Amino acid sequence: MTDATIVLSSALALPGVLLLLCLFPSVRARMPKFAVIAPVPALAAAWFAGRDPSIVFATHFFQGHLALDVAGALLLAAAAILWICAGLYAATEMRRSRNAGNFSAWWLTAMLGNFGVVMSADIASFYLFLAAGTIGAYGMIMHTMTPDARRASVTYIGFALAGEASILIGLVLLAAASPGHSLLIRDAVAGLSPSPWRDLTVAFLALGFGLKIGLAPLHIWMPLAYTAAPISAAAVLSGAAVKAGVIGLIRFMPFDAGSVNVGTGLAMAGIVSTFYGVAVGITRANPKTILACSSISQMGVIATLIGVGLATANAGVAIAAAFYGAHHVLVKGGLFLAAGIGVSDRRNRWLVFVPATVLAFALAGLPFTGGYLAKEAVKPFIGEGAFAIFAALSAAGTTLLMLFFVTRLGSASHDPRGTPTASGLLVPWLATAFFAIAIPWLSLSLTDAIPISEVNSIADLWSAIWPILIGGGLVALWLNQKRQPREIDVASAADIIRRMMTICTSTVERAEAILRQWQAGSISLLAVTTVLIVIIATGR
Amino acid sequence: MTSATLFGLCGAILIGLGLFELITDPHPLRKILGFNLLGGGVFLVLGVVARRGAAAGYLGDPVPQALVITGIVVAFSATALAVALVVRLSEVSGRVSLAYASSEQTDSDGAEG
Amino acid sequence: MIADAATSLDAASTHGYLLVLAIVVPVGGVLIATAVGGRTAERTAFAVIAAGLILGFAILLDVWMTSRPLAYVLGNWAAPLGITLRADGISAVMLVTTALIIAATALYACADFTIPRDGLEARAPFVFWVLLLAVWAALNTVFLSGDLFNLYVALELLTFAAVPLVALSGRAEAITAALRYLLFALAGSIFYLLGVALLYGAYGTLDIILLHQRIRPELAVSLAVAMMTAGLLAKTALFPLHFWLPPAHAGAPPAASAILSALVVKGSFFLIIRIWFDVLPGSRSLAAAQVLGVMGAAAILFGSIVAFRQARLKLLIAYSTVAQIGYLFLLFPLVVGFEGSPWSATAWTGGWIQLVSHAFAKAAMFMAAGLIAQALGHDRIDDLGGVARALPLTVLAFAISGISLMGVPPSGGLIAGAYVIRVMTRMLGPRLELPTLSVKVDRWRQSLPLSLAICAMLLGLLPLQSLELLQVGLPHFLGSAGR
Amino acid sequence: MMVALIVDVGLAILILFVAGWIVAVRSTFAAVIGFVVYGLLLSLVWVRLWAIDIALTEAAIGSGVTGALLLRTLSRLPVEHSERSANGSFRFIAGLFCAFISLAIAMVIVALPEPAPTLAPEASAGLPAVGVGNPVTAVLLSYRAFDTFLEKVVLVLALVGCWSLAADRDWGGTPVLWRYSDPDGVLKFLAQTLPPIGVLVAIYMLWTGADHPGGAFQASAMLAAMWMLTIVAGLMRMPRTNDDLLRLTLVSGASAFLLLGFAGFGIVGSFLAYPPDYAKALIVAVEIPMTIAVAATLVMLVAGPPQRRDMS
Repeated sequence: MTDATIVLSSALALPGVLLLLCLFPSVRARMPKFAVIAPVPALAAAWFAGRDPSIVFATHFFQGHLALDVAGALLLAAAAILWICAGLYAATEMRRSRNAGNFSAWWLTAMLGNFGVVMSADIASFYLFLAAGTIGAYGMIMHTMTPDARRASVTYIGFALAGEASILIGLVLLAAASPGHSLLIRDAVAGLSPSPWRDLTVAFLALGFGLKIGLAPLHIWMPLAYTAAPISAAAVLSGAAVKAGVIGLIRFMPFDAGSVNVGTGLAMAGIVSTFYGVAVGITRANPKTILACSSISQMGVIATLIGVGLATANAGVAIAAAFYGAHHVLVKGGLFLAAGIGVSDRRNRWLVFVPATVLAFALAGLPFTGGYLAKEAVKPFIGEGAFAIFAALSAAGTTLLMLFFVTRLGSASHDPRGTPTASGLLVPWLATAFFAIAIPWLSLSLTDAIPISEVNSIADLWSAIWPILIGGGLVALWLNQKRQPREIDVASAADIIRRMMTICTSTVERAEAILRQWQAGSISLLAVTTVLIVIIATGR
Repeated sequence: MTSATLFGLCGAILIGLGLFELITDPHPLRKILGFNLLGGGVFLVLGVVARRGAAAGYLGDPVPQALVITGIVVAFSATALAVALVVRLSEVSGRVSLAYASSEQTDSDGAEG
Repeated sequence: MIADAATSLDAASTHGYLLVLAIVVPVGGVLIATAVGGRTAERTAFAVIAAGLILGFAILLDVWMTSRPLAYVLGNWAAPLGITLRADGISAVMLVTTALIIAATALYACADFTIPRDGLEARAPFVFWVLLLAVWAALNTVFLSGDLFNLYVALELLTFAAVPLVALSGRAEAITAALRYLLFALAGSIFYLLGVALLYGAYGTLDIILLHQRIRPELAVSLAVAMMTAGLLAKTALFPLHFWLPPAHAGAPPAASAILSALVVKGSFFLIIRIWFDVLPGSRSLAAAQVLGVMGAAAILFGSIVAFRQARLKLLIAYSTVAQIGYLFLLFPLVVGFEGSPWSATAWTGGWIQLVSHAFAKAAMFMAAGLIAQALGHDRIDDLGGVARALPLTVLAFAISGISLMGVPPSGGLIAGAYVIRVMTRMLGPRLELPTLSVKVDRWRQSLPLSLAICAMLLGLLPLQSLELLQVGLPHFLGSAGR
Repeated sequence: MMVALIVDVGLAILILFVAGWIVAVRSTFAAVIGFVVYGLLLSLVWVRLWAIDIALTEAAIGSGVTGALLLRTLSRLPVEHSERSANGSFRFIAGLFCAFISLAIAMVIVALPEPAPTLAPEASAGLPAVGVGNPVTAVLLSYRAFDTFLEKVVLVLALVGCWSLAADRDWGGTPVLWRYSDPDGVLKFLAQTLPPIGVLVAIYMLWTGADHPGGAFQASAMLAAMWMLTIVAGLMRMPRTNDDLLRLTLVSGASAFLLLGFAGFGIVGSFLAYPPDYAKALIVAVEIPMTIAVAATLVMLVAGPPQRRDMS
């Protein structure tokens, strides 16, 4: 087991050590380059764990337990590749940034949190890494310090706090019900069934994780954050970091026992998000915002999948969700990079345009792309019966949205001089695009733990293709409308919520101003005394 | 009703009065007086406990009596320290008030003055 | 366990004298420092600190090794007539925590409170060194005394030691803060004394273990416990009784703030724990525990939000103390609510680790803030840019203690961390030119908050289940895992 | 019996009236005077509760020295500007809460158990070992000597805290007790004649306190009063606060306790234990420095922080 210890802990240790090195200003300045190699041990860990799932990859130090199963390995591998590619991209992107070192510190924090969440096997370290990931994301979103970025980061942290609070309550309830003191996630979730608060616990957790993956109507932060963040940050956030919520759902939902109420609720929210994302996305102008809306939609699919699994007590959805998620990691990350490069450089135009279109179709499930496999993986759960319609419609919607994205890609970069795109940007993008197509096939050939029936029949292919055709048709119709997409991507609800937050904090401040006075403080003493007297005297 | 209980009730009312003065009067010196009233009431309650514990030929339980004596000295020390603070405050700021004078807190505490 | 403790009332433990020394040595230091004054005050303090550290660890070791509380009967007068000193697991842990933090603070304070070489005594150093020892003596008494009235005297000792520290700077705001603190704390202790009087009136003893055996659920007990709890809450500054704390802790010199925030509020908190879990018999009021929990939760939310909005670093840290005190009170509903189940023991242990970790972290934060304020000449959060380059170790200390404040599972969380993040963003933030440092700060001085912060974080990594030390000498309420 | 109860009812009503007056009266000066009266009435109550020791302490310290302190303070504060008092609804709510708390306490007092638990038999049984006749003295100096020891430290700390409020440049200076022009020399006459008597009374109180009501605190208050008298009359100078002898005197009470405690360690094997044969002698031996120390502390506390400018 020492191998596992070394591999798993080094996956966290390298980002951690690099993060510590950020304390030295001279090293920090060069950190964007070093940060590229940080995910390599994690990739190795995923490779080892994924190759032979029979070996239990688990280790622990202090009270933290790390473990990696196939689902985790899938997500970890995809995330690690994205972090590497996006890291390369960031190294170029940040070349002219004044405080690139700080960006790297946040980058590494988010990475540490991302990997840690996937590998955590106990409640405490899971929460710790979840928090680290949120902090890192906050820093990256804020990086440019423009008013938009500040607004987005505040909105993000506000939602994240609410989500973490909900998760925290769920975790505490979970730990309380855990038999024999075990803080291991597996034991705690397994021991949940006799708990009288089972549904409550699961609901809190689902709510919190749902917020993390941007389910409607808790999605408001997502377009703001991804639009405001630097490209590389948006890529890893939308691709890798958001999967913290997915892995949370996979790890913490009691699939064996099931929970009809929460499962149904989650599935409903998922379905709404799937179509809401598309509907909003096609009214936006900024390609980054469109991609963010697509994320809402895709996470909706995953939530639907998990909700169905939870409602029907089918544990098989876990691996399917991980597989679907892993594909989304690379596709969405890659598309963000594409959005960043844009197509202004005429010479390399096709190097952006063609792969982006392929990826767009892949997301919709075009046969022979990785996306097709992903759709196949979820098909046994949400591809049959009434859900077949949902699957088809979602694929059509995805096609519509993604093709719309490709058409908007041209307008993304308004560089009048048409400066040549640096190869430091192009190479990572092409690599990501390649892996996005290849990794699902690769993983399928490496392990047989992913239950996908062999892909052959023409009917199967056709069932994948016709929604795409419909989507294509729709996009043609939509573009003919000549409607002006909204240039200002203001999520008005976000403003309302932000204003509400401001009102809340200023109310608290005003309350504090009152409580700071002797009178209010001392009358509180009397009130507390009275309450305690009454309660203790009546409660005995 | 025995006189012990009577003085006990008296102590209970003194506690209420002292507390009221401590809390409502804005003048710090009056608050200190309130604290002493309050202390007197509590000591009286202890004294009543002592009186009720008369036994073994004593007219009161000596343990709570000793506690009251210690308590009186402690209360005096507290009064001396509080009074010194009030005097110093008036020397430094020219005011005798618990409200903050500094600009950032004037708004919130002005109402108290 | 209770029977054990009761027999130990009569038979003092072999090493019981350590308990007397733990109180008497700092008191002796106070007396010598007051009598001789001058440079002796500082020297006495360090001599006492050396002795006190040894005593603290000796007591901890004894309790740990024997898994039995230490006891000492003063003057051979056993309870109920006399006073017994006792050290159970939590006392021992608090003794060591206090000794360590006092030692670090003293080292830190050397630079601020040196007595001039000409031998002429100066006000601030004299007062600081005397009161540092006095705070220590009072805290040790609070942790060790087994007698409710003796605890009252100890509480007052603590207040009288803490209040002048608040006013040490001599500025009008500091004096106002000290006066408010004193008056409110006095109200609190007199409430406590009233409770003591009622308990004596009902049961004729002040000894904690004897009371535990005699106490019954009746009106006198309800009132006494309510009054004592409320009074102590006022001294602990639990929301909404916290109004005196932020200006008091923010207005004191950094070394004093560290002591006040890290240790002094813990003294009265410790006493609430004593009353709730040692004095009261099995059936504690769950409803009342929940009220405490709700107040704690409100303190967390409220304190964190207000901390987030502060413009000054020291005030921010002071409000973070308000929030952190809230965390401590979550222990009540958890331990009482899960009474008898193993989770109760976990909550208990977690609560204490949180308390100790917060003590270290908060001391580190105030020290770090002190160094920053000294170096920059101000502590405006918005102007902290670039300080990370000027004082890397200090900022690291601040960051680590911030992380340990928000990261101690399972109680931490981002809610507490938002304000830490805000400060860190500022400190790490860009700045065109380096801030001009008005004072150069020694590296060794910067290492003090850093080492405290590291202690705080390491505590967060302790396994929750394996600390039976914290349960030594407690009545049975923690469920099966509690021994 | 009935007559006694009527007297008690009258006393209780009177004391409540005075307390109410202290709360209600507008002038702070009047309230302070009222407080002195309140202290004296409280002493009477203590007499009625057969707690003579407390009555003496209350009269001496609770009323006498505290009154002196408060009056001294009033003379140092600026002329009272009428502060706007708290608004009516706030006072009403506070009043309701206070009334509730009073009521709760009253209910408990009425319901205190019968027969009352007491430690009087134990205290009585322990007296031979302590060698004193006054059980209160036995409690203070033997059974619960640790309380008394800590309380001495409290006094020292209060004084350090009080001194800490001096201005930096005044540190080590001399506190100013009172300035009183004495054209007739009456005060001087009193200051010359009273102290010898006062000191004798104090010594008597101290000695008799071992077996009868009275004791160290009362003696301290008497000594303190005499010392203040001579200082105010200009017969003695106030000592400087960095005076070595003064400092030693101030800590001598607590230090004596500490030494006694360690002596108990060495001789009897327990901290603060007395060897049975010398118990009374040791108690008196401790009480002497304690009395002097407390007297000095009381005077210094009334005098306040050191000053340099007003040396005259």
